[in-house]
Amino acid sequence: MVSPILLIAVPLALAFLTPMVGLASKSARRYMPAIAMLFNFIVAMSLLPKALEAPIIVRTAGWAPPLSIHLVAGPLGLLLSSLVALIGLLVAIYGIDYIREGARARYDVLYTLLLVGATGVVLTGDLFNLFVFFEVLCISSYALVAYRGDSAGVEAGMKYLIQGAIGSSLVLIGIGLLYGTVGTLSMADIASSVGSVAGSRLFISLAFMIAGFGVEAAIFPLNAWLPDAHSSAPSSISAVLSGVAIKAGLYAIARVVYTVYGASSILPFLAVLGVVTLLVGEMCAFAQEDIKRLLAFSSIGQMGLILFALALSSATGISGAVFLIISHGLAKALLFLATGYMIYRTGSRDISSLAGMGKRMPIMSLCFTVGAFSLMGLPPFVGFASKFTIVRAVLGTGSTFFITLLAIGLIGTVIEGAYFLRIVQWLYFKPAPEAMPEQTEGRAPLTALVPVGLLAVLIVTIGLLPGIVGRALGPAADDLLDRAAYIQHVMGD
Amino acid sequence: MSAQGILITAFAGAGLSYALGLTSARLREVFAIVVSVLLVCLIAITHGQGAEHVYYPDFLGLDLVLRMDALAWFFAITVSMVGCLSVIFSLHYVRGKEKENFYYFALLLVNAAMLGIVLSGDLLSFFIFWEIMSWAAFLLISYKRGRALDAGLKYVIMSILGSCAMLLALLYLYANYNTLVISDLAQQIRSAAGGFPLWVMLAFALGFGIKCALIPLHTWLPDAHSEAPSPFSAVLSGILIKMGIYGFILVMYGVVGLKLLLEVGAPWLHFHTVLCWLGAITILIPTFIALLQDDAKRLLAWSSIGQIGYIMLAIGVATSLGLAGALFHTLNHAVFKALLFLAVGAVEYKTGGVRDLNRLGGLIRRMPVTFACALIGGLGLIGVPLTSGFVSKWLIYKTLITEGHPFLALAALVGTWGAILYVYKLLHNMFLGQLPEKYANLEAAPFSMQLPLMICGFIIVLFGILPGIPLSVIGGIVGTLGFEPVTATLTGFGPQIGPLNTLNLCAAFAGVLLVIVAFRGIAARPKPVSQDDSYAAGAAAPAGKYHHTVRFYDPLERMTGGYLRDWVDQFYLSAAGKAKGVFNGVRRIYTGDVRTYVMYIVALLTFLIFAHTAGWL
Amino acid sequence: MDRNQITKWLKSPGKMAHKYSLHAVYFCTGCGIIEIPPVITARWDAERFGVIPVATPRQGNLFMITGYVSVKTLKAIIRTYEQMPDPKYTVAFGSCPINGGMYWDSYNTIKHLDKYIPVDGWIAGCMPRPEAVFVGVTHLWTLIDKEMANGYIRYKKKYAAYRSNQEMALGELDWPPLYPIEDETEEESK
Amino acid sequence: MNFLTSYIHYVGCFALVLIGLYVALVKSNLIKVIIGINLIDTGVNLFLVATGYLGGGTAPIFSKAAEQSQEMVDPVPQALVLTAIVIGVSVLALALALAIKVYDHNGTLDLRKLKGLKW
Amino acid sequence: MTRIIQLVLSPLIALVVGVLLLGLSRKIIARIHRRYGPPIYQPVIDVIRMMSQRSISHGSLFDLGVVFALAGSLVTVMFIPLGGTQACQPFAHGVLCPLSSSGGLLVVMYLMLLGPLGLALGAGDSANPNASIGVSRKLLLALAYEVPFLLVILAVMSHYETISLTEIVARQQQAGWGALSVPLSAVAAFLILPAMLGVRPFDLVSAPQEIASGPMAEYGGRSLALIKLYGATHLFLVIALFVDLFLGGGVNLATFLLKMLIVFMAVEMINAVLPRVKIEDAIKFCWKWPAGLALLQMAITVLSKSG
Repeated sequence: MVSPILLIAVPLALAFLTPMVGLASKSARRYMPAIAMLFNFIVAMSLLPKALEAPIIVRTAGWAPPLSIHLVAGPLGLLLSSLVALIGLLVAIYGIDYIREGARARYDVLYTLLLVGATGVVLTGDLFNLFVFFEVLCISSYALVAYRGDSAGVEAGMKYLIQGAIGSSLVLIGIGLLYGTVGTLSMADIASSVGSVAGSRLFISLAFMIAGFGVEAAIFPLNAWLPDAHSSAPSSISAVLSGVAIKAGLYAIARVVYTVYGASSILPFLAVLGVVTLLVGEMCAFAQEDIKRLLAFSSIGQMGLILFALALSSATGISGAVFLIISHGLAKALLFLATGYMIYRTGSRDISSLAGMGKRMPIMSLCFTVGAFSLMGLPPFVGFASKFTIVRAVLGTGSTFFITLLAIGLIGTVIEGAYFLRIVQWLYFKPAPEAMPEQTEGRAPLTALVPVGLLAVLIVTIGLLPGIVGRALGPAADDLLDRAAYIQHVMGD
Repeated sequence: MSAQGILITAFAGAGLSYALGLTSARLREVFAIVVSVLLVCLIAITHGQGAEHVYYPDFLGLDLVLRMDALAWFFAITVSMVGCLSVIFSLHYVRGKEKENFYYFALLLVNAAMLGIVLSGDLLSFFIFWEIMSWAAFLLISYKRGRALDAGLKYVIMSILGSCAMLLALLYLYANYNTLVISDLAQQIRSAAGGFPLWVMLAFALGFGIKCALIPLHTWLPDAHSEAPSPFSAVLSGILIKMGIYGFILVMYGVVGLKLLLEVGAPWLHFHTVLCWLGAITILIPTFIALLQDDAKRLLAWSSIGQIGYIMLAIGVATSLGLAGALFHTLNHAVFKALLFLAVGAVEYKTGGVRDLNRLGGLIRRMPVTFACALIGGLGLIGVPLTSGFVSKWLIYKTLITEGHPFLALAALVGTWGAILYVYKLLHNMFLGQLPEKYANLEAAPFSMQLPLMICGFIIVLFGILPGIPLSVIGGIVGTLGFEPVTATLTGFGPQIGPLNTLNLCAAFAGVLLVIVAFRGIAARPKPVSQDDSYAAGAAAPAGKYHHTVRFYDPLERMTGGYLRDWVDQFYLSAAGKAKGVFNGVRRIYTGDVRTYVMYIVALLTFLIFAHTAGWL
Repeated sequence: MDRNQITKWLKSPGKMAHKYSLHAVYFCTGCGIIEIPPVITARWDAERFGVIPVATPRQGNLFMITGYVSVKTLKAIIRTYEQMPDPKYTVAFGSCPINGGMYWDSYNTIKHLDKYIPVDGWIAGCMPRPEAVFVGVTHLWTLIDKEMANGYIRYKKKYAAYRSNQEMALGELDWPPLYPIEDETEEESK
Repeated sequence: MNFLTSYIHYVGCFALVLIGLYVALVKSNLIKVIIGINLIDTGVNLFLVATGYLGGGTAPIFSKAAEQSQEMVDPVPQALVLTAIVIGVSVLALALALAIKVYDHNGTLDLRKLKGLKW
Repeated sequence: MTRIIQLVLSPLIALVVGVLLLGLSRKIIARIHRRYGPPIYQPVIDVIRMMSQRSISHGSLFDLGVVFALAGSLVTVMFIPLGGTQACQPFAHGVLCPLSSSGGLLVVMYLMLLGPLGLALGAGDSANPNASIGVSRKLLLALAYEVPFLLVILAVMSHYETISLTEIVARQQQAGWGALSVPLSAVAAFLILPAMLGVRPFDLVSAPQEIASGPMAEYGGRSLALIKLYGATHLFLVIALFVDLFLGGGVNLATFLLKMLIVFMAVEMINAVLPRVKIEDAIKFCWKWPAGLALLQMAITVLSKSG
């Protein structure tokens, strides 16, 4: 029986082993993240069926949950960690050849650490442990953003770090306040005792945590770092940041709000915040000329929609949110990866430099189009299934408040369609400029085509057969919604 | 052959044609034609079948259903037929141009998606196919680059907006009736008591109205139709916008049902009445705008909007004759608008992309077949007796007059007279008059371009003389949608519906024609003269352009041109410009100064705490 | 209408119709046109004889050249004449088309119109009064009756000669020959 | 006054946090902002320790003193703080490293001039 | 058998009466001008003369257009009741209207369009700018007078609640003339009669002095003869329609023709004395007075029906 702890332990070990491997063989070192993630993916997938029935609880040092630090590999956690591993794996493969400059050894270590952090966040059952993994994720992403050491990267990294550090501090204050109130750090334990303690202190701690995690989750006023960081980082990093890292922040918020506090009073506010985030993100994305910045703002928009769906507090809504996390993760990773080599090819991040790319890089362009269509929520791609689920959930609630919000939010989808289809037009229907310097190193190698192609295939496949993922969504939603069950599973009887 | 087989053939055909195109261009062309013809045959043999079956159980918890009934069959055969003709026409049209593979793939995909729409038995698969159609059409509209790109974007943005509205509406239905299968839905809605929410109908109307270019949702159409490649313009105008019509009929009569529909809306202003008046406006304004166009395809595009007005008017009036007229006119418009677009496409193809009505002329001498077919199409569009357009318009007028809507009938009739003007302008400026010297040696369009034209022309005349053939199908459909069935004889209608006998008319016309020709034969045969031998007050006619085309309806243009600008489009464009400004303004919140960002964090935190103390949260 | 008339109508309706339906193309070259308004209006009323002006040569059968013919207008006269459908009758009006009249020594006036197009009737005078026009018309009736108003046949038969005369006066003509000009040698061999 | 004296440790650490926030919000020198962040960090750490503090409690180590004492100080926050300090230090180190890089690239540490990425 | 006789008779009457009306028109105008005028059969002579001339051809459509125009107007005549009622039965069906059971007023309206359209197509093929301008004017004029004309027809159809022309005639003979029950429509229809007939003040389509007789500029010989016949039929058609709609048709052919004659005379009075208007003025006039009157009548009719 494999234990979920392997999902964290093995990559962590491999991460620190990487420099040593590098001593032996530099080329072998490049494969370490991929190996780690492959392992994670296999383990997560093998655990998933079991976790769908009941969460797998891992107790450290054999102590009972309230006292020990424990992992709760529930359906949601394992589903997300599989997603993390999958995207991590594909991006790692991509990164084998993509990363050409800078300190390669550190990239591999930091990259693995980032994913370990993300995996830890979704698997842990302990609030402080959540914070620790969160910091692992954050610190490695600060470093990765600035990894290239160029002006923009360093500036973005610096700004990201300042905001992130303040956010982390807020989280820590929140945890401290909560601990001071209930005297425990196990989420299940807190959850069981939160009901008895009411009042402002609890809420203020929640506010601190939302504000803190919100920075990483890119909620509306807190997301200023994101476009800078995503656009300045190497494309592979942008892909994981967008596909994985911000989702971890959102997961943390959801977990705290639903499981730990059961705070349903704040949900309408979160829904409004989500819609505002969606609109602001899409509006800003529309006005961009820099392709990566555009994708980054589009991520903000999608995060807003996910947050909105999470705030619905219905099983379908949360299924939709999780589904959108998956579909957005796949699509946005695909977009960033495809963009990476296009930028290498043209040496420019301007959208207009993509003219005629459909001819020069047909496979990349095709995959990009698939990803863009999926993000817009066009059938038969996976984005449609997820957005459809969300809309269905909203109308299922029958609440005028949510339906109005959704109607406003759908305007964001229209804007999204406008700018993505404009890019598709640039790719396919604008003639390539004459006398474009053909950069041979811009040709996408197999290590780039395989992950990109695989992502595209996944998007279409899941889009056509949403049942593949759909089975896991219900339990994942229950995992978040059903506090009593969660407490019961973790604490035992 | 089940609906499922048809769809598999259609979608697989699209994919395979792309794959085949990678190996051989010729193979792909043959294959594309085979698939399209096969589809027509497959659909034709399913005539009269009624079936409904689940083809995809449990898609996101919903069963996807395919359905074959009279209505679906009627639209499916129209779609496949026009699709097939446009594929045949495309053979020469796109040969040698770039991205042929993509072109065929997208064209077949659009056709397949449209088949999917009409064969869908539930609203979810309807929506899915609808979206596939929308984006595939977007790709094809953008195909010609240049201004086509803006046209494509305009189309797709409006289309997405419509889809969002539709999605809301159909999921509202799901939330309330817990099913999206059309037959179940109809059952449940009809048995449910109470009114039907207006906003659901409005949301559906927004979605369908955008697609079928109902004023004021029409602004994408003139751009898209004129900038798309001509065979696809035929598809766009012939059948793609008819999907909106299909949606209206399906939702209004197939789902909501006649009885309930008549109650939707305020007691003094019913939903269907509003639709009627919108239809009337949609007839009038675009018809007059079409008069003033100089681009052949733009003229036809505006005319398409005008004709959609007739169909909407007939649907909205909610009578059995009206619905029959709407369905028949849908078929007719598909055929003759496809014909006209293809004819313009043939001219465009031969003259190297000239669509400007002021630069053409005299092509009847070089392309007589194309002209003859275009003439038939034009006459059909006007609704001249002995063309199919006459019978459908007759039905519409008849129901409007007998139901007591003379003002609506006036709009429809005036629209017809407008149609005469723009059809004449189109035919005259392209085919009649003096042949420019540079086209003196133009060859006729290749046979693959003429064949679709001839088929369309034949259908128009056939259905014009024997309208009973399509009306027997349409009468049955009207019956299934909760109306009194329309009984037509082979050649028209009996006295209970109204006297109309097209065969008598045809015979009389033919007889008179024969007599006149015989009478004419008494005189000497005329002496053919060259086009330069024309009366010019004794001078020799100049060799350059001599006949009158530029600003053909100048007096009217001077009188009404000021009022006939597309205000709606201007409004949308200015709104889009404003929105762009707003978007640009919104992103200024990301100032680049990290301290502002920190302030945002603190502000949110403070707000949360403040809101809590204030008791909001 | 006496019996004679009816017989004539039955025998050759075309000829009779031509007689009583002379649709005139007035070629308003010179002062002669001044006399036309009285002819067609209330004072003399040419319409009672079926003579009305028409707008284009295509519709007429009577060609009236009302005054002197300059070299420049000759071109238009020839063109107009050729555009009229057969059978057609030409009436030259006034003395100028006959022999140049008062412009007999002008460098720019055509003296003998019948060298360029066939003329069936001449109305002398400078200017001929409306009565003279009616006399001319009745005279044309007689000519038509006797089948002597056959200028259009002459024009066809001797087109080569007319054409060469025209070219002599006007230089190269910028329209193609109305009738095929057959090679004389070919004609002889036939 | 009573509030202040009884909660002086909380007041103190929140004062630290606020000073840090003030610095981060107002000062335009990058190094000062980093110092501000560090102040926040320190404040938070203090706060955490303070939550577990009991007046008159002993160190949470099973020793003689502890056995004699009635109450032990809560050990958990202290463990947390240890971790938090480690994290804080690593963030600080990274921040300073980046600050050097920033200076290399821009020749300034003025945040007002550091607006290469915006909108 | 009577049906076949009717089928032959009806167009024949139209042709003969139409041609004579044309001649009469010339005579009347001449008399108003204080001229003697041509004989009343002058148009017949003209047609025979044109038939004996050899016309030119600019193309097959140039020739066929006029054939279609004439055929269209002759077929239209077959749909129009030319007098007769159930009471007085000159023919088996009661009225001289051979195709009354094959279509009603809607068909007539559409068939009336074949004439101008055929002529326009033929003229368009002649490549003559005068012809194109004439056609442009013709179509605009049609648009101008169709708006009031359609209003008139719709008002009549709404008033009698039928689209069958024979029924409208029958109802009038029972319950009084249309000119009395829908008076404003009748006035409007009379006002646009000159425009429909293309006579002064609306003869701008074939203005001979301006645009060389417009669409007919290139026509001569037999084609012109056919156009002449088409004009005659059209004249007959329009007047007959007016009589049928507002003057209760005719008890028999004779009264019908008498009524036609009276209407025709009235129109010719206008024709003889008025000058020509510009096309803009024609449009403005048609859309102002006749359309206004007809609209008023239609509103009254609709309100009285619903109220």
